Amino acid sequence: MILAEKLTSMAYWSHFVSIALFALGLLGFLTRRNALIVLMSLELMLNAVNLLLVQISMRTGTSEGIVLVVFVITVAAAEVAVGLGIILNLYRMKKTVDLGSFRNLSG
Amino acid sequence: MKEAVFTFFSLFTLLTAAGVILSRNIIYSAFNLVLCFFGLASLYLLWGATFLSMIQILIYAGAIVVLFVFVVMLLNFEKPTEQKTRFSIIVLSSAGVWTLALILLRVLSKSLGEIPSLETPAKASVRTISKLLFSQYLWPFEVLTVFLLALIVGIFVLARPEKEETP
Amino acid sequence: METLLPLAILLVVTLLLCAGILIVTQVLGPKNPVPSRFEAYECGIKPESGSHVPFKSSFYLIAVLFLLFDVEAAFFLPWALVYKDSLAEGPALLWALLVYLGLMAVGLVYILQKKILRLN
Amino acid sequence: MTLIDFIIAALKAIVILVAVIQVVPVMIYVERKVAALIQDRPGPNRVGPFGLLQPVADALKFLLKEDPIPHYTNRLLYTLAPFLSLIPACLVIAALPIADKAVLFGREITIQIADLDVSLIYVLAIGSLGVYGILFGGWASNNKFSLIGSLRSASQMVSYELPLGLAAVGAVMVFGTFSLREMVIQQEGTLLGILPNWGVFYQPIGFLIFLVASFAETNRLPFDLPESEAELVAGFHTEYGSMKFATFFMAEYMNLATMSGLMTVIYFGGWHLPWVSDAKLLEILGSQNLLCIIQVATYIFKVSVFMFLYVLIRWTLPRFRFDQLLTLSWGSLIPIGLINIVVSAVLMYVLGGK
Repeated sequence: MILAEKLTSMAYWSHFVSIALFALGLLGFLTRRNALIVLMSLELMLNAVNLLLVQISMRTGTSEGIVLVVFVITVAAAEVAVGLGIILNLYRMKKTVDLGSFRNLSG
Repeated sequence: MKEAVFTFFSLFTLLTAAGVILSRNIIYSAFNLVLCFFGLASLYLLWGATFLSMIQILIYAGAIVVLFVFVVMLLNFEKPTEQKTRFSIIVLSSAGVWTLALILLRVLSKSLGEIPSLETPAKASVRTISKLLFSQYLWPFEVLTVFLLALIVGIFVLARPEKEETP
Repeated sequence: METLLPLAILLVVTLLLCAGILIVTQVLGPKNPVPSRFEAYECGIKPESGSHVPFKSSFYLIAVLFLLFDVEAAFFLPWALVYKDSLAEGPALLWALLVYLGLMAVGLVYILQKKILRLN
Repeated sequence: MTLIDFIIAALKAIVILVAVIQVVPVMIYVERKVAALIQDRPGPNRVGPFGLLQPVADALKFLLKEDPIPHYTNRLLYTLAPFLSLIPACLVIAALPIADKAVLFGREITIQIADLDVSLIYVLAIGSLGVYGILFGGWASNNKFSLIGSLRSASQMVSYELPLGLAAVGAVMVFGTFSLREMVIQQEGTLLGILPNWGVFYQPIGFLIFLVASFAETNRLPFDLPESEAELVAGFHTEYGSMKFATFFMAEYMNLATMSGLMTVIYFGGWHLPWVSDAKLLEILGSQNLLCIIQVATYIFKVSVFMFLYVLIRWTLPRFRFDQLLTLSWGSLIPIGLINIVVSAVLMYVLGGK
């Protein structure tokens, strides 16, 4: 595809939105040190993938992608439930949710 | 018309997503997260995935973020306790992430550009999805329930309330 | 698109209504700042500390249980949609339901016997 | 979608929204009058004949009050919170099918803002967003009463969403559709020749669960823990005054109207008159628009019966304790909801479909 054609096609921009969302999530995951925001960034990344799946599924007229998204949503819910439980426990230990202060947990 | 609506909701989603990772105050991050999920649900609705759009609001915006807000309220940090990330880390990771994004965009638009998109996108009706979920994907689905059950038990071990806490 | 647009219009109308309420109160309401008017209300006593004190984590447990059961209940909905049609093809979906509900009931019984909902 | 469709959609949205907002003044009046009746006193009787202009006076009073933002609050969230509970309350009404259709300027106009194929889930989903107004309002107020009130209220709303969903599952099983419109259409005619063909006769237990859960969802007595004025001053809206306070109440009354509307649609035949089919009525009246007016009137009548029930119960029952409230939801309503689903499923299987 030539560039001009690309820039007017909605499919291209849909990919762009999904990937930009993923990149934002990854950026938050890498740079923020607040455990809660790191968890939120993970959610953003999962949602970026969902967005791409839905979009491809709708474009090709199949339903498998949507079923997959349903499973992803369940796993995301589980991840949040466990993740926040862990964060609550960490907060009880150190009275902070800054990830830098939990270095001594490794090894 | 469709393009305008699409542009609006995409921008909305991306801006609120940026708000999630940039906010200093956690409660604003949570608030932006709700708006972001709302924008995503609107995009799903725009493409005709009505069922998923509603599930997105019901579970993500209505339950998952409520949990986040609950935790923020329970912990109640007066001020952000987070230390600043080192500047070099921010520069390096942004460079890495945006390079990755560009590569992904190229790969995706090359491989997915080939997929012929339907003239009028088939409306994946709720009934089709439900039928698929409860015939072909029945067993994965039941396994998921076992998984959720294990989670319920696990959560109690994780978040056992302590006796000496203030009410 | 056809489903999104009416909803978007309604959202815009609602936002306009909200903006109207905000502006009208700002314009019509009198401005008479008395210092005590801006203090947190604690029955007339001066607040001792900020309101942001940690809470019991039982509230977190309720929210988590809600999340997990909400996910399970949300998947009941597509099941209920196809159940009536599937009756002609035998009881396959009925068995699916019973397995599913059995697992959910085990979880519920586990919660109830832990007596976690007694907040006091 | 042409411009004319766009205009029609916009007009429908505005007209229906404005009509539903009218519930608020009416309910203020009815609530005060009924309270007075039950407590054996005259009630509002100074403004206008029979005190009928009392809601106007109330509204003016709210508008003309000073609107201070207390110090140490989070200004942005404090201002936004009332609207966060009003917006979902306004959005939910989009899914309610008020009447079948009218014919105007040679066009068929359905009396429903958005005819979604998943309108039942839409109502549940958008309804669950109402919790944010309470959470953020309590958090931003920087007041201990508000914070405790909002946490309690949020736990309550969250706990009672599940029974609501389970009751809805029962209804979906019987009707085999998510669309509220389809549900209403299926409820036409009679059951066994004598009863109207209403959902309540297929799902009596489901209806009861729905009724109880809807009281809790709208924070009405006997479930008004968040505002229990004897314990928590005024719950999550302790720090709110002027129109911001009134906005919370608008949202509450609109939620009341939606819940009543939803029960009417799912369990009581929506716009259908009992025992009379639409086709027959159309034959007698001879005009689709007249039929539409009758349908709207029927719908409004059914909704107001429910609203009256809400008011009556508010002034007759005492309040629950918080742990009783949670046990009622998790220990009774949810198990009964699950059993209701199993029993309905088995019955449907034995009877071979409806």
